Amino acid sequence: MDSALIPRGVKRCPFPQFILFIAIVGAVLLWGVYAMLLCWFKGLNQTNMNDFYGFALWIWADLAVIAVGGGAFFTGLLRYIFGKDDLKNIINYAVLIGFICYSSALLILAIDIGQPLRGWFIFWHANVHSMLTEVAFCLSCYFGVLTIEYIPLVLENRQINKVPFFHHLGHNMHEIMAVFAATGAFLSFFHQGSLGGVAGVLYGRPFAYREGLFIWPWTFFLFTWSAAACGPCFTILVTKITETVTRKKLVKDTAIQLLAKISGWMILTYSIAKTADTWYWATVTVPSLGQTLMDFYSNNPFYGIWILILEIAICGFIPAFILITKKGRKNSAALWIAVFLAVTGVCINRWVMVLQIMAIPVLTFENWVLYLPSWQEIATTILPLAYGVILIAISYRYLPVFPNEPELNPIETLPAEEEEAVEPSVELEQELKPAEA
Amino acid sequence: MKIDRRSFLSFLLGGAAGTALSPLPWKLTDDSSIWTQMWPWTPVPEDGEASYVNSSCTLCPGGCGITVRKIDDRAVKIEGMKRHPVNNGGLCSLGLSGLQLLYGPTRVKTPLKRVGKRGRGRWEKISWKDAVSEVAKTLGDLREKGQSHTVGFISGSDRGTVPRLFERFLTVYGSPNLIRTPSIIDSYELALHLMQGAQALPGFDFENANFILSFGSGIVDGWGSPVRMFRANSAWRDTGGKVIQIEPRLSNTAAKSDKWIPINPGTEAALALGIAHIIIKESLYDAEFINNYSEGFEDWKAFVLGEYGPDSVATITGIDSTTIIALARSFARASKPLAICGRGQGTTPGSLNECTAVHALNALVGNINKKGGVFAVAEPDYINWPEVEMDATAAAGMQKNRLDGAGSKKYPFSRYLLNRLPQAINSGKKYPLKALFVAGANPLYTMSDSKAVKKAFDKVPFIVSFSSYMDETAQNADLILPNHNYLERYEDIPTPAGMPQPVIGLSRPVVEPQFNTKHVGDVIILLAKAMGGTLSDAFAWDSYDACLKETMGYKWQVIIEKGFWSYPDFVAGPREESFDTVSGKFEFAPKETGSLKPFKPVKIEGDKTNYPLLLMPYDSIRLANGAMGDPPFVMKSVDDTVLKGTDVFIEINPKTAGEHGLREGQLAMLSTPVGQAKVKVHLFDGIMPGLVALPRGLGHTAYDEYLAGKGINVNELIGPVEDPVSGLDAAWGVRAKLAKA
Amino acid sequence: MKHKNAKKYGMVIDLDKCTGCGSCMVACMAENNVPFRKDESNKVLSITWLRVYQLTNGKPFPNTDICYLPRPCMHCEGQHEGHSPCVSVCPAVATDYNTETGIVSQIYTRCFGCRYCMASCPYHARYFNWWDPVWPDGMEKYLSPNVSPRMRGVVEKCSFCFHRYQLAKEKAFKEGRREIKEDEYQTACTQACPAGAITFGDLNNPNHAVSRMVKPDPKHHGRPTNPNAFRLLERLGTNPKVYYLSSREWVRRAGDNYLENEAKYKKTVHQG
Amino acid sequence: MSALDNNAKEIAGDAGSDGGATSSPEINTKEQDKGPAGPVILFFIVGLFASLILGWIIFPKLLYSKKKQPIDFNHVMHMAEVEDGCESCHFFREDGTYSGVPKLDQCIDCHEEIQGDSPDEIKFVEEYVSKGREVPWLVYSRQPDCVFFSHVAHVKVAGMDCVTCHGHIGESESLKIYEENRITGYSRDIWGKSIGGFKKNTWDRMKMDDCAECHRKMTANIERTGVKTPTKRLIDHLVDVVSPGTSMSEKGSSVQTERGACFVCHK
Repeated sequence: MDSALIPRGVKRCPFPQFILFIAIVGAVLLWGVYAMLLCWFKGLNQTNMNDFYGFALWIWADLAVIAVGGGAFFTGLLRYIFGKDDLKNIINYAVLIGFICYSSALLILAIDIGQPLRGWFIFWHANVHSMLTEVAFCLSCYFGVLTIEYIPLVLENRQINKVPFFHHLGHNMHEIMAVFAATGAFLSFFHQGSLGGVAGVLYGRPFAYREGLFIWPWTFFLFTWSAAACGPCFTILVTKITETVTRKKLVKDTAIQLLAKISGWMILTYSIAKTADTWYWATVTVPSLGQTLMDFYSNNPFYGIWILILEIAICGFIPAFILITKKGRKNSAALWIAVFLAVTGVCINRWVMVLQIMAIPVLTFENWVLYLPSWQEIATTILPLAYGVILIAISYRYLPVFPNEPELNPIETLPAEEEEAVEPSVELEQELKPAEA
Repeated sequence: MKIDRRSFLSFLLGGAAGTALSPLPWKLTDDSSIWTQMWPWTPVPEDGEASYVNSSCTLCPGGCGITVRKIDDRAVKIEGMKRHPVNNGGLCSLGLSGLQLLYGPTRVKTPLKRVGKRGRGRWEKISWKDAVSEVAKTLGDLREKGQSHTVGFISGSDRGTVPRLFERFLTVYGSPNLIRTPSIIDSYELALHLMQGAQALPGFDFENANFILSFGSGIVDGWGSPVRMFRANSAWRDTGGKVIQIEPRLSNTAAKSDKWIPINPGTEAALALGIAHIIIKESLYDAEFINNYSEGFEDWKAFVLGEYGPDSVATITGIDSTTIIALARSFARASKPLAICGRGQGTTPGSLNECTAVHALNALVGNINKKGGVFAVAEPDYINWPEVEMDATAAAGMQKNRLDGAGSKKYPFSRYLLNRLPQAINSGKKYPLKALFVAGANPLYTMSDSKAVKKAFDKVPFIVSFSSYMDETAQNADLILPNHNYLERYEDIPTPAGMPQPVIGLSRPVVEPQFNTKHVGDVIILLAKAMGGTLSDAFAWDSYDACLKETMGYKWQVIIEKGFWSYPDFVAGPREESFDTVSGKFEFAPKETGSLKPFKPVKIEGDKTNYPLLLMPYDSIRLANGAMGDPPFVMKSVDDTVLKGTDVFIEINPKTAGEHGLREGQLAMLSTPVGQAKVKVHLFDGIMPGLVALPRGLGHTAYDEYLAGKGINVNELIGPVEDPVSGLDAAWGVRAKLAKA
Repeated sequence: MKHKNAKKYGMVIDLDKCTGCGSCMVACMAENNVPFRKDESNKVLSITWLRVYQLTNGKPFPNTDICYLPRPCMHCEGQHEGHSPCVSVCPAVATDYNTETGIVSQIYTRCFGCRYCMASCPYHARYFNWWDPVWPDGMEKYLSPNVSPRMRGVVEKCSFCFHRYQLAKEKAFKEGRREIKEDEYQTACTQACPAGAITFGDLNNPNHAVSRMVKPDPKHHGRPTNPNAFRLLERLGTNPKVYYLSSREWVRRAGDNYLENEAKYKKTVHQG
Repeated sequence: MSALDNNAKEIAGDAGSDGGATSSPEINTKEQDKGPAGPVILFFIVGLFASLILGWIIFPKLLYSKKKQPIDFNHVMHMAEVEDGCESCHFFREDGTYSGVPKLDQCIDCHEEIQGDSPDEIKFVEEYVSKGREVPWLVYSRQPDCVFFSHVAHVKVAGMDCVTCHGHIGESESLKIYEENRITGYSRDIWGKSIGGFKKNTWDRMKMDDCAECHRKMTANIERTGVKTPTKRLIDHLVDVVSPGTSMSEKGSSVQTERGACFVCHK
């Protein structure tokens, strides 16, 4: 049915099966859209947020998707700026994942604000002192960059590419992609950092306030660093999942291994930095404010010290050690575990830097307040997930996301005569297909 | 021309460019955000000219002066009146939220007549004319049958022109059954009557006292005139005055006091006598007063010295003897000591023995009718209406005994015994109550043992409520004749509770009546006129306003300008003239009361084996528990350790809770011999082990959704206990048990 | 920057006098058109610009003690003027620090509801309008035209009754004065407090009661030198303009976090 | 997705060099461009103009509804009758607040009886005065609820005249049609008659930016510390446009914007 749209040289499931899959995920998506509309029309009373939890699940989801979406900028940086050519085989997918993550983040932000129709005030009436302003600007700009990076891939769709204008547009965009990658990396550095700053500047909240060590807020660097470290892990994770679902090898091991190795070292250095930061905070900052480390990790049923150990030791050092050793990252199971732990780690980090801050009482006469998201919050948080799956499915089906795929999955039989009709440009297309052309 | 895809695309591009260059998208974006700033469903208060009207608050007997800010004809804020003798600018949360009552959804907007079964909440609107003639007809029929005495009237007050109109009406009509709602004032009036021979109100010169010995009185919990008490309490902070608070629970007053002495509940009288014991033994008393102005001191002395040694008192009260001795000494040695009683807000009259014992302490230090002491404040005598002429029916009716037994042989000194009314009706021993009028009171909520009260009300065939609001009593009435709200009507407010010098406040219309309501005074006058005869003659005024103006006479001009009338040259009479007893002196041991009998604690309901705990109601200034319920703002100020959702919390000592296996926030079933209720547990270190405290003021079934259905009305769990001397309700608690729910 | 005649309005609350009666809360709600809902017992969803907290010393019976602490917005000055925790974080300049009065404002129509300011405020003085404000039919009549009712989806907080300052200014202007007298501008809670526990005025004026009561030390960001005075979370460096007085040591200590066995005012280090 | 994919006839992996491979599409493009170039541009222009007309002419007509005042009013005639100019009717109250549009009370002195025979006058007396109903005037300059505007500060302290903001309404003989924004409910006079937001006179618009514009000028006049060169002024202006509030020229009381603090004009 849709064979004309499917890239050459690859095999895709039958259309009805595809539609069924999209329909199922689409139902989840619609559930999310319904919750979103509820939030827009009835207001944020649909959530379980409250005056203690002004920031909650959504802001966490925002921070988390941007952190794991950091794979796009970091892979781009490595590929285009540092010239790691092996990564050309995964860069398309990294960009796609980044695009999904950032568009999701923007969507969640649009739901999260109490007055969506005034959302543009953040640009028009911008307060240059606010970290959130920086986030909004960089986020939107980088989303623009990701869109520009994603467009050439879309233009490579077999039918679109037939239109000469698009063909050339795509080609020329490829030519200048390094510029965008550099811009993206620069923007990413700032907004990942300013997202860290969002928490780090809260000097009224001792848990968030991470000062000392050269510069303030230190979370600025930690966030950028952790996104650069764990983002590629998410790219690997999603690639692995995609490979499992499609039962195909889609990306060459060289790319994965390289990315994993770089990630490993990044995670290791990050974990050391994070430990140092935590140490400084726990021994200098916190006591100066009359509190001890354990004040933040006890007297409540949820946020125990285990969360700190889980975040830094289990989801920091362990994946780092797996990924920096050749043996570790070559072992498929170990790689799986490592990237999973790394992604979990960064998500936990974002979780505590949003929700634990809110949970902890600063006034001595207030109590810990715990929070459970409402179904509307959960649905709207799953919404981007469903949207991401759909976009990946469509992109995978119709776009040459994985340049190695035909090579890694040669097709034995050559039936199907109807393709004859579109002869003249076939070869050209094939030649142009890889994004690195 | 063929329009192909490219042309169409080109058209779209041009359109996009043009749109971007036109104001349309930008103006729409701007306007849509402005729309959110002006959502039509968010009200915009209309601006206008600001003005201020002085009036008096009548939401409690405190009598604060208020200044209402108005914008054009809307009242927008109530503030305390500056330089008012009671509150000087301050105001309590209830008074501050009065506009929520004025404009609130609980107002009864027009006269209503019950349709269907009583209490079902189905009403039909009727005209004032029909309403008045219906009441007149019912009353006329009863009177014709010679049953005028079967008409009762429950009023929130018996002072001032409006209650006096009720009294006048009943007198000419022929019923002795005017009943005032009870409070500690009843006990104090009795004490003053018996010990000083005075028919007067108790007045306390807190402003000049510097050592307050409070037997559980909620000085900052709403006792007396609340705002005045707050001010006095703050003044003591500045001047070094001391407050000693004696009660089993760490109330706000206890927390604010200089010393909190927990005491076994219900043993306050013993402590007072124990203190007297030390003072007498150590000759710390005011000999001048005792010798010249008292009678029966020797008898009383013998009694106190004999029975109330510090050790035996320590056993009774649980306070160790050294504390008692120290307390007695510091009280007697203070330059201006003052002892007061009445638990919490003084909601219940309590034991008369206790009141006289505390009053005797004041006498012991010569603190009667003296600066910084207790005064017997005579009613301001501004109401001088022509004598009524009673016809034979009226005279016959007035000869009948009161249904509540006040003034009877058993309780000769008491004037009103509302707590005995349900029992009198339910037992049917005397005579039935055929019609009941309720004004300024909400007995179905405020009277203890709700079930019995409800049963009694069900037996009264005709109930008329004058309430401005749909309260519990109005809800169960047959006819509601809604009074103007207090901000829509004139009314005189004679001397607020506990004031040592007489003041008359004036409540006046701040805004036009918002609904089809009528001043209750006008309704009484109309009713009298409709009934004709002597009734009509006794109510010759055209209207209530005319009546009030005439009554106030020359004071009217001043009161209308200043908002209140005070007696600046008021001086309490010399001590020689203070006492109107047989002896002309202060009676330490009035024979009639048996106050020389050894102390016996009030026997509260329930046995210890089945009900191991003690339940005490407590009063909070954030919970109105009288005729008025909390308006939404005040409900908002109620802590989440008092009420959460619809669940009320009991306060319980962690130790006791541990014994019951109860944790913070857990649901539990609280049972008493009177009733049971589901409550939540709040662990509170400040309450004596073995005690459970429940706040008054919750558990309303009427009023609006902001108040109704939340928590438990403590009156459902506690019943009245008759004081053997006064017949007043002396219950301070009830035995209880607690089980996990 | 410093202005001539710049005021620094602040508040002193005497906790020895405060009885926890809640008048200030209600006066504030009535003055500022604060909405209310059917159930307000969930305090993390209940808009109370000024909230009265109950503090306990945690000791068992009979040594228990409680104290009430009214908490309006602290109008923090921060470590350099106007660097309050909330003002700098607002992405749309919906909250602002006024150097003429020292008041932290909140502009409801500018706010788009990101709630970053709420996350930044350690005092929980900021409230979000989770619901549309709804008054029962007829009750909107008492709404004051001097304060605009807030719509759903924006943050609100105590303004030190700034509209009263505006009205006082207007009156002064009409009478040909440029400055207002000290007693012309009072907050609603100050005025209503039956215990007279709240004092409000210009901290820059050394003769005003507020200054005399707490004796702020200008060298240390106005830290009180009266030993009975304290500010909430002093060591965070928020530099609040609301001071508290208490003669009880445990109450003063409850105002901030202290390490065990720590002396009262240890020199703290702040960076800003 | 494991089912047989029958389209996949091309063997992948034969991607060769890309040299010279783009020739054929380029030719295609050129051929296509030559033919329909004219109509394509025409369509662009049509689209452009259509949307411009829509945005500049039709949109404002749709956006605003026109409302007639309940009765007409002649300012000129009244100005001739009174002694104190505008303030005779639009006066300041004792407490310094501004009375705004007169209430019936002020009119009643003269209009107890019908004056003259204009139908509006007859309607005024019969419909409003004798019934004691206030006239529901539609106020052209009504600001939203969030705005606090102190007339007394501008008129009494700053000595401004009414015309600066309200224009020459005092010289009008009849009331113009009131145009109401259908979305916001505001009078059109706030945004200004020009849909593009352009203004010629100070009174043409009454948005916040217009307040700010004047305030900037006035502050500059009052607090001028030195004469600015045109370049400096230009730079300041540019800085101000690019990043509002960062210009160091005139600091206001707001820490964030360094202009006047928000609370000065908002409530």
